Amino acid sequence: MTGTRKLSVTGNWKARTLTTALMSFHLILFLSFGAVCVGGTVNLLAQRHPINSALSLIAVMAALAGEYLLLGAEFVAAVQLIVYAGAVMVLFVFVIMLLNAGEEEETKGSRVAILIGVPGTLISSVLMAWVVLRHSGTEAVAIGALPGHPVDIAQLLFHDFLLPFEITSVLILIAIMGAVVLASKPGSAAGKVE
Amino acid sequence: MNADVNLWLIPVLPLAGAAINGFLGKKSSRQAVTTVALSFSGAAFAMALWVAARFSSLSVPYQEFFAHWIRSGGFHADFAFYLDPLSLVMLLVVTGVGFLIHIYSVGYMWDDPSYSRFFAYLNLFMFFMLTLVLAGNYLVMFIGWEGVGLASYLLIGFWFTKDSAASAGKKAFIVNRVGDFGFLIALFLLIKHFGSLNFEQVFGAVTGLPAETAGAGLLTTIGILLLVGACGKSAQIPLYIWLPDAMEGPTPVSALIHAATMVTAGVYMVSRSHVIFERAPIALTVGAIIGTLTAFFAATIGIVQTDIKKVLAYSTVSQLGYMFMACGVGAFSAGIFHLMTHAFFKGLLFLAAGSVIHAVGGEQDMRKMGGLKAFIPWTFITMGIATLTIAGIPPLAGFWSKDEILWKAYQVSWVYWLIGLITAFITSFYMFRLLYLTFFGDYRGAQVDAHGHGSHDRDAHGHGEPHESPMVMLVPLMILAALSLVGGLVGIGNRFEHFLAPVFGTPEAVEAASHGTEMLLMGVSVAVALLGWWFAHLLYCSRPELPQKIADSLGGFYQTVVHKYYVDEIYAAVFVKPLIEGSTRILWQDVDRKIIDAAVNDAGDGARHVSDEARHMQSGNIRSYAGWIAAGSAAVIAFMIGMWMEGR
Amino acid sequence: MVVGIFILVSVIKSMIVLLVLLTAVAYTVWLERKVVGRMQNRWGPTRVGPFGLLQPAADGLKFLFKEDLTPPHVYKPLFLAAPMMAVIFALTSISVIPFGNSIPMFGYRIPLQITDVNIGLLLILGVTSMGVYGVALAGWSSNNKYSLLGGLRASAQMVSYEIALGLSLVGVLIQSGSFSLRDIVDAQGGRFFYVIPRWNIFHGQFIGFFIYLMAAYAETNRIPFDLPEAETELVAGYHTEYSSMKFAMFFMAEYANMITVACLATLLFFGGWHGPLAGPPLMRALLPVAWFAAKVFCFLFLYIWVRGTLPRFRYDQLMSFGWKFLLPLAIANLIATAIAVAW
Amino acid sequence: MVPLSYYLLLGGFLFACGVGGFLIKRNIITIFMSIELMLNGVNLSFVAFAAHWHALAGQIFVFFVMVVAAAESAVGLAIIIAVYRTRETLNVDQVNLLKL
Repeated sequence: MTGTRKLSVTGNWKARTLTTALMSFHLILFLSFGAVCVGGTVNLLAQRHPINSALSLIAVMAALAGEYLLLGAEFVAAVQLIVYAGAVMVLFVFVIMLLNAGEEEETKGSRVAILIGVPGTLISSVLMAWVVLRHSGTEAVAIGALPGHPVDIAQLLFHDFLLPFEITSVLILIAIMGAVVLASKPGSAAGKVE
Repeated sequence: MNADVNLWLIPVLPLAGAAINGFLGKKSSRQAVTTVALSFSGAAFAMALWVAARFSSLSVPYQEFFAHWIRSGGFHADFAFYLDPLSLVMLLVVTGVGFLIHIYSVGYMWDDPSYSRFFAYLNLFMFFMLTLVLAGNYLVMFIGWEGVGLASYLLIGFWFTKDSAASAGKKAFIVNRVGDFGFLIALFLLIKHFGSLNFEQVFGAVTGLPAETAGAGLLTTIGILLLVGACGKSAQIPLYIWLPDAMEGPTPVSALIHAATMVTAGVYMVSRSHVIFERAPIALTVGAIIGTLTAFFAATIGIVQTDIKKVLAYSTVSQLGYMFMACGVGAFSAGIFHLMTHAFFKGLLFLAAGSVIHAVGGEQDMRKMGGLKAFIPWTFITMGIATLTIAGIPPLAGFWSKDEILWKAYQVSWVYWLIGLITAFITSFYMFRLLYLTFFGDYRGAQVDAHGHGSHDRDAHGHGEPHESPMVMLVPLMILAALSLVGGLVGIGNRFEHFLAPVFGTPEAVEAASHGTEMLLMGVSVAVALLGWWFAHLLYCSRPELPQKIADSLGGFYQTVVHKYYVDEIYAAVFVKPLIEGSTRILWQDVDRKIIDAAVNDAGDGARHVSDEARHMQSGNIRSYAGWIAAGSAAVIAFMIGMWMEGR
Repeated sequence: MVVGIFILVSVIKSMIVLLVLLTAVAYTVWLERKVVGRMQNRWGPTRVGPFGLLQPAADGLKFLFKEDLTPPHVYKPLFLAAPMMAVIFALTSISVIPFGNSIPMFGYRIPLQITDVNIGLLLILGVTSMGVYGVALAGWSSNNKYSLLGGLRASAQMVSYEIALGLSLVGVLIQSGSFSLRDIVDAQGGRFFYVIPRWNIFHGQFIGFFIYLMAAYAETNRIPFDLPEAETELVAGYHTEYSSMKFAMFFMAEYANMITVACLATLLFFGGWHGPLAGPPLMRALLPVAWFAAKVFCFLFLYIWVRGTLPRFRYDQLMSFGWKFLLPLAIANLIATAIAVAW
Repeated sequence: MVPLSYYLLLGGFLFACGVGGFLIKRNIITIFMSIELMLNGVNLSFVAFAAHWHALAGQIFVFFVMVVAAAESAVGLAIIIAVYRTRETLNVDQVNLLKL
């Protein structure tokens, strides 16, 4: 996933001569990452053991990081890897390991979910896909169309969106404390944060 | 405009005192409570004196903006204060008399367990009264207006464990509501038609109205509604009934609130609105008639009362009637003059009465008094001065102010004058009757001991004889007596009127021809007063058996008067009972129970039945919820796409 | 066909780097055995080749030819995948590490780096953070209590220290204003007072370096933070059930990670390839690579030295050291740097 | 050149599969992962739109989504642990009462 960035960064190569070749190259990369995404997603649903689902999700996320790179969002790609794949999913795997979650049981707890929810989901998906395909046109997204340079992102994040940013930091703090309190055994010393 | 006067401090000082005593007083010593109460009210008085001293250097009217309050569209009302000669007079009366009564209360209330509460209320009253007096617009005035009502309610019901006191407080409050209703509607009309409640703007707008339309409809309506408000507060017919009952409160309260200051708020308000009234002659006439009738009517009731405070209460109503009469005939400055002198002598009368009650251990019935002048000489002297004053014996204060009113009334119509004169005679009579019954003759009361009046037993010291009050009570009496003696002198040569001229306009030059008439009328009224004195002397001093005979001979009429013309009973039958019956039978049992309650119950039952069916959707299974959400979002998306397609 | 040339060059560079890296891994193992041996007053490997220099090859052959045991009751797919993941992520991160300036060749300037990404540092962080999966899944899929404990410890430890690691780097990032490793190294050229090199460690980042070093040791599961494989408690931790080439993969991954971390330390705090230059142009072109290698060697030696010297932490000490000491210190360092830069 | 609609379709697919996973999976952890999948689908659309409109703010939204997702997963997994501790099951079909 790192090889593609080389082209837009290295000054030695005359980008002008590359464009046509890049078109197909770009599409190929998109399709391969997309294939990983789709495959991972389907596997997530198909697998009955949560650890397999978790690994599929990690694959999806890594592939999505590749898609972000294609879209020129390098920083988002890196954060996707670090935060999602590297931290959030580790947490999932950790919990699966901790609780020693076994295979899923095939209980029939909800007819509504199958009889109403699944058709509803299908209907809305088809509708949305139809709208996207039919009406949103096929404007191309060029490679490196958006220089998602960390400096620009920092400017937005720490200047224009400073207040939301600070609020999310408070949110994170609250979430940490909530997690500590919730996960601690009732009455144990960990409940009262040492 | 001198911004350094800091007018706002005058009301706020007593408020601070009230807050301190109200919140901390319970745990403080009496000395501390006394210090706080006296220092804050004294500071307000000192400040008022200081303002008065600087008054000539101020540009009048002096206005002080304090803070924005309501700003809604074009309408705005601010916390603003307003000082002109009228409010200055009121300011001095309220703070001065108020301060004296504070001092007096220290002695009178010393043994009461709720000492700090009393002073908290008293200071609170001062705050609201000063707000009322200094208000720069009708809305701030209304705060004070309602606030003094509240303070009055709290203080009438001060001994709230006593049933009669509690219900007297409620009565005062409720009757006042009727008047406040009129006042409020008048304010709404002012807002609607003049877009403001600021005195200056309203009066400017009223003055600007063309003369021919001015008197018509609107101003008359506003004037009469304002009068209704004033009648409630100042105890005029038909809303006077609360004042005699208000005597259930401690005597200093009766002196301060129900004689000297609060009840005169109506007069003050009418005088303040004189611009409106001067252009609403019908309203003025109504005011004059009400005042005259009240003066006469209350005086007649006063004759037969045996409770010393009740006599004074009816006397107050009667005197307030005089003031209304003055306003009604357009003699606002005479009304205010009488207001001021009345504050002195009626405050003195009540305080002296309090001293008497104190002396005889809580007894208020005059038939059980008598011969007290030997026991309590200072009280007797001061009360005697007050009686002479109210009776209108020259050169005491009451003479000047009452005569002024009668003279002005005569200029408008001799009817007012005549009734006023008769009232003056009755006043003189019942006041001297009070004096004779209380201080002359033999002591008819039981030995003063612990069998005092119910909750008044704080006065019962278990000693043998009536005794003079402590100095802390006597000094205010003496000061007020001095003021009653000389207070009228400010009115000589129309000085008072000239002082108020910036407010009410320059008095017309008295025609030389009528000067003789004035002197004649003066003589007549003095003669009438002396006649009343003589009559009282005859009945209650020389030949004490006569009153009973007269009463017997009058029979039914006497009974009617003793029962205050059955006004309370009539009101009960005409207003109160239908109200209670209607509320109980129709509103409660029919409307509330059968319609409102039933609707609520049916709604609840319906909701429960529907929920009973619908709760099956709430299976507790997350996936089912998700299924519903998915189906719902599908519907929403389909709908939105449909709308979007239609819009294309 | 520029794309072709580009791909060709990339492939060649990747192969060279991979070769060098694996060799380095092998000889780091040799070095460790040698040095630790000397520290413990013994010889270390001496029999295979001169100074035992062929020992790594012998080890490799041994791993290859050993029987590949797969115990029953393991979760097979992950049991197989875990060592691969470990080694893949360990090797991937080397791809953005620059070893020196670009050198002219065939009319092009070839940068001595597989690829220069302007978020290179973040990418390394991302990839190393993925590395935890190999260890964690190996521990879980082995279906063995020692392995599971090792895996749990590893994941908790690596996730915890990653925060301190990332924060310790932010100071450097603030000073150089770029995520690109090449830019960061370029910013360290020059000297203070003609004597002291303008490396970040001499440029106010000493505390940052200290935090980085601690966190890096924990990230690579090296002594004194080698709790996931603590022999005395957990047999061999997460790779208890592994043998033969699968075990070798974990071994390679660990040493490859060590090298990556050492490279990163060199680049971020010790001026990368900067050093005194002299001699003909070719030498001037290659000398920086030598400087870089020398610095990396120092770090690797430090690793081994520490291993020979320090005892192991207890697990709760490890956690409280990370969360209660390193993390606050890293934040303080970050704030101080930010204030200094802003001022 | 890849058309915008491809990215949107991919994002939509991820989202729909997330919803589907929520509906058909019984394991509470897997359901939770489905939520993350949905968020990822949305993130992809954000980035694609950001690239399409040349507005970097789209990427900022992705950061906020990630922050919220991280906070959510921390709390959510803590809740899962607490639930497992009291119910000793991870099957949502058996966790349908508020009281034990």
